[in-house]
Amino acid sequence: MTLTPLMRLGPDLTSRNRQQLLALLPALLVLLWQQGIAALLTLLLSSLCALLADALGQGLRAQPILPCLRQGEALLSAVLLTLLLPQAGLVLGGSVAVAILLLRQLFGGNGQSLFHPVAGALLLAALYLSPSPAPANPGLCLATVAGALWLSWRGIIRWQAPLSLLLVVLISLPIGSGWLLGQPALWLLAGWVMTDGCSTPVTPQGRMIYGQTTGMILVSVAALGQPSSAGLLLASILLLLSAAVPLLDALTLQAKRRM
Amino acid sequence: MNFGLYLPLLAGLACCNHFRLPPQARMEQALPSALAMGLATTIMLLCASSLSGLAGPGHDAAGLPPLLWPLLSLAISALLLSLGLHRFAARQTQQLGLGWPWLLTNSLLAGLPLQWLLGPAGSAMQLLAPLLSAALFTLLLVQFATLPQRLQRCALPSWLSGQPALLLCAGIIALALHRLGVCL
Amino acid sequence: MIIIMLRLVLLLLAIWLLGKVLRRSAQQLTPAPATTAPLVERIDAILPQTQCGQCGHAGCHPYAEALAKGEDSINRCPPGGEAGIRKLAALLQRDYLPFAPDAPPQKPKAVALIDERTCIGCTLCIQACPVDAILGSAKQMHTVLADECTGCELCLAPCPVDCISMRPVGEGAGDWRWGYPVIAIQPVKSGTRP
Amino acid sequence: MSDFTLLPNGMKLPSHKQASTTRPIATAALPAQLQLALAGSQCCVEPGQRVLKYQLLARPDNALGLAVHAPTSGHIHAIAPYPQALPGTPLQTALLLHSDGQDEAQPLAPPPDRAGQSRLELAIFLQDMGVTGQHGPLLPLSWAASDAPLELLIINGMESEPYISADDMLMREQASELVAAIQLLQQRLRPTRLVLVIRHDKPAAISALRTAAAGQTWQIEVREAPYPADDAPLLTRLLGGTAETTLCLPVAGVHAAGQAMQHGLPCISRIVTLSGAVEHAQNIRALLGSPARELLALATPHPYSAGIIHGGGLRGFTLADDSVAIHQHSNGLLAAAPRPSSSVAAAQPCVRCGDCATICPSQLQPQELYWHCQTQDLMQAQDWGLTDCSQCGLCSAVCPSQLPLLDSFRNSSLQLQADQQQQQAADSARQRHHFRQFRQERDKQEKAQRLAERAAQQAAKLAQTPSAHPASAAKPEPSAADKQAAIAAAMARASQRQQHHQGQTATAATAEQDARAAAIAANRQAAIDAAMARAAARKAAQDAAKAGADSSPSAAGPTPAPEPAPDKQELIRTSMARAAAQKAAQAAPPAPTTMDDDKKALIAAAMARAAARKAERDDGEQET
Repeated sequence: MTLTPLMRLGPDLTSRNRQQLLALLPALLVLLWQQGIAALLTLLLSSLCALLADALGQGLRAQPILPCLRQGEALLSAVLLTLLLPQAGLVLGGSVAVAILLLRQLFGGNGQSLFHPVAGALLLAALYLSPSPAPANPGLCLATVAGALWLSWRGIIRWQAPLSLLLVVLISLPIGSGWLLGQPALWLLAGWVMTDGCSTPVTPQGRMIYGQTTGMILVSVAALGQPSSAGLLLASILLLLSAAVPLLDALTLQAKRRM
Repeated sequence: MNFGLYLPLLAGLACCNHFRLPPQARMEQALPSALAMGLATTIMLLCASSLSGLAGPGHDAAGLPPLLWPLLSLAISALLLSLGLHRFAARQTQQLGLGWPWLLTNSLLAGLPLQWLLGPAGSAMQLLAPLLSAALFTLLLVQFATLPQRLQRCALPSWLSGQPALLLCAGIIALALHRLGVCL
Repeated sequence: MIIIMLRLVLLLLAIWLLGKVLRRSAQQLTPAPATTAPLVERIDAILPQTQCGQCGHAGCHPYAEALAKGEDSINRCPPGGEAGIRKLAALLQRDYLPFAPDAPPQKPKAVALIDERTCIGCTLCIQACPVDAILGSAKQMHTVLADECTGCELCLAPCPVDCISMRPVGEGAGDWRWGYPVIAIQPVKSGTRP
Repeated sequence: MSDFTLLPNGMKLPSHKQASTTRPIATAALPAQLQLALAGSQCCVEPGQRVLKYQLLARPDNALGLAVHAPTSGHIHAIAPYPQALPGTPLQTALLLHSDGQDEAQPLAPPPDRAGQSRLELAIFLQDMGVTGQHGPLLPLSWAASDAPLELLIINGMESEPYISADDMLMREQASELVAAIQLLQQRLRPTRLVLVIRHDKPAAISALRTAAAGQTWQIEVREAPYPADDAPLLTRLLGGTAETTLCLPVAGVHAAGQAMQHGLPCISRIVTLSGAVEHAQNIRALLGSPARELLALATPHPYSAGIIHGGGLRGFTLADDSVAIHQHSNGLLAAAPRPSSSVAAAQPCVRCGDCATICPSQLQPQELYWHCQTQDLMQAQDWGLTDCSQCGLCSAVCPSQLPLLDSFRNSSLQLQADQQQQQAADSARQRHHFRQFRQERDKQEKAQRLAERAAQQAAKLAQTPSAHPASAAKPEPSAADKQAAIAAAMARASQRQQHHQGQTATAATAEQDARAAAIAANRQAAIDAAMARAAARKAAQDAAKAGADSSPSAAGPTPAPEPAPDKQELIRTSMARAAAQKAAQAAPPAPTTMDDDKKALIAAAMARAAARKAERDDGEQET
């Protein structure tokens, strides 16, 4: 008998994170198939670092550690980063730990991070890695897209921001933004980072503006500037625009003024 | 110097500009102030580039050092603008904190590296670059005006609340802008 | 040439926008004085109107006048509570202050109750009541209209036989008002229906 | 409008109603004790008294109060404060009735003559019968006293709350009584249009009602509307009415009103859905005041069930105390299933997913509203639409962080209500204070004037008879008389002021303050007069309500109010009369000749008592 009076109509945070992780599974399998044991090691290392950093942060803030770890937010960040930078190894582990401590725990833990730790960790890792553009990886892209579509069908992620970004990228194909579509980083960041509520606007209109602005900056830099890694580019734009989220919220959220 | 250093400079400048307001300034006050300062910077940069355009190729002939004329034009436009603001809207200028030292600082720090970076390039770039830079600067100013309200809702540790948190945000934004500038 | 024209147009546009921002902020920062009530009345509207004199003034209106002139601090009204201080601070654009240490302590809301067996009908309490909440006449027993009593305790001191006591009132908020089947918050307002 | 509320994850809102609609309505056994809350009503029985079924226990004492009748015969055990159903609310005075099991009823008074009843009389009659609507009596008295036209009368049978099927079963099983009740209401209230609106998910109730209502002039409308469909403002909009000319009545209330109007039967029971984690989900007719635990036991809750939920699946809340009694609005009791262990964790911070804003039927921003409610910023909360929130509970149900959104909005709106009431009280106190200051000033002036006149007359008399005062005869100028008059007036003023000071020892108002206050009061006199007139009208309506059906209260409502002074005098007179009667009851009525002696003795006794009490208090203070 599955009766839960005081009904819950939506999944809770743990189950949402679990589903987001589940949606990354096909991409992870593709990656392991492509890169073998090295990717698995990176995955283990980054997961360990992320969990340790999260636990440390919770401990320093004198908050319960286990429930937070069980919620899987840190693990999700680690898996995403592994998919983004599978060869990075130790650098990735360090940057994910620093990013989680700095961007997630310092701002107050779950639900408070103004800047997404994954984007932050990408930038941190880029201080040590060469920002050369990664080769196109259609298999990984397809697996990621499938996962993102499933999430969006389940109602776990909000589609407005990624869709606006994609539309801009598609519209500006003539000026040379096509190579972006082959980058797994684009899909991963669009599907899992741009849909996170804390670092994106809360209203649908705000999310659309956010996605479009991201797309426009991304396309203009990618098409006009020097060749660079799409993931890095997108991550820095997302960080920059995350700071503009309060502004977008203020513009799109209007209180109902009394007469 | 490349854009990788120039863009973080803008972020730092915007952060400093936000700190010129009293610490308890609410968003209702900080937002118009940020907008006004952004627009003022746009005016100053456009004005200065017009001035250097007027001087045109002649300033080489005058024997001036290469960066002196842009510097002069930026300073002149800043002082002109502050004079005009003081003449026509003295009270609002004071309320919004558009004093001449700030105008001059913004004009020089935002405009001079740009002139240097671009050099005597094509005029289309000469038009576009000040505009984009001023737009980015306005965006940053507005971000710093609206961020404190959101930071209030975060569970920041007590030693970080207030201005230190804003500095942390400025650091993160500067990092992002640096990466973006490198890609340009 | 086109570039110069464009630059000029953009310059004018920016100047126009700046002018607009300045004008808008000028309007926002100084509200139109003609449309608002006098400051004293606005302060008086916040005060709880117990007329109890615990602030050291002879009633709420004199306290409001003192506040308007800036002669007194905003933390002297115990019946108004913390919320009252917050409202005053917002209205007068002052910082929030905790209660003054020399102010009388806050008490739960209470209404006066006359012990009808002891009352001798001296009318002293009737004269003391600032809001006409006591009924009666000379040599007749008095009674307090509980709905109209503000709990100011001004009637306690004059009573020669100490027949008045303060009776605490329980809060009337009950769930019977929002239960079934609709939970509309606004009670049926007498003002909305003609 | 879609069929069901579409949830963010693409699912539809489950209704969980089938379980409780398979059995007919049962009748609960007589509970050993009943607890009847006295909200807005005044008790008219005493502890220890034996009461009969249907006997009046408390009569309403304000416009929102309801009469309470004994649901069964027994003894009043206590009148004391008891916890209310909603956790966090203050204790409420309630009657504890121990049933004696005989269920002995007193004969029912015949219902009053139907034909000549005005709608205010009807509303008061229903209030006296304890028939409940959404807020207080079924027909709001303020509405009934006004002469607003009634264009649309909605009988609300939507009942979209999950798990709850009380209205559904009522409409199925008692369709003919319901139809008769609606017919009676139609005759009395004469609405332009009368609609019984019913949700499409109750086919059995629809067919039963259609059969019973064949040939009626009013219509039954079947609507498909998403979850908070029973929200009165929403329903009014859906059926094309305006808030001013529409009345929305719940089905259960209409049924109870029909019983009262036809048979004079007071409302002493209601239908309650028992569902949730139970073996035999069903609806029962339960006496008001029955303990929730005993009622739910009839449906055999699962042994693992954790607590009782009062209300439906979305709006319901867990009872802090199982012994809380059901009341007029208790449409359901659910046995709570234990939560899965993963979701036991306390509420997480908001992750700004935006699901609550997506699902909110009132297009609010619950996450913003929640923030302002948490920081106790009621002004901001109002700006963000706290008063527009229908408290449907959907936001709480979808929130992934499991934030107590609904609870927070409920508390804040209760607080807002309290604040508004306080503000109203303060406003009326201000008006009375200003009026008093004005009156004092006027009295003073009149007295001074009188004294001056008298002094002038005396002076004039003196001037006419100079021989009487040889000293002043030398200079019989009017200035002397003027001076005397002035002195007399000054003396009068001084004595007046002394008296005044004696009266207001604590306030110590100065003469200037009085003058200024009087000036302000004079300016506001018009407003105060109007307010007094309004108050008088309201009082008259209340008096009429108390007087009941035998008076003719319709005159009190819309007609222009009488002058304030006579009304006030009348009020004073009635209060004096009441006091005198009480005194008479306490002591033997003193004969006029011995009045003074009696009074003296009484005063002496009182003084002695007071002195004793003072001494006692002093002692106490010294000890502490």
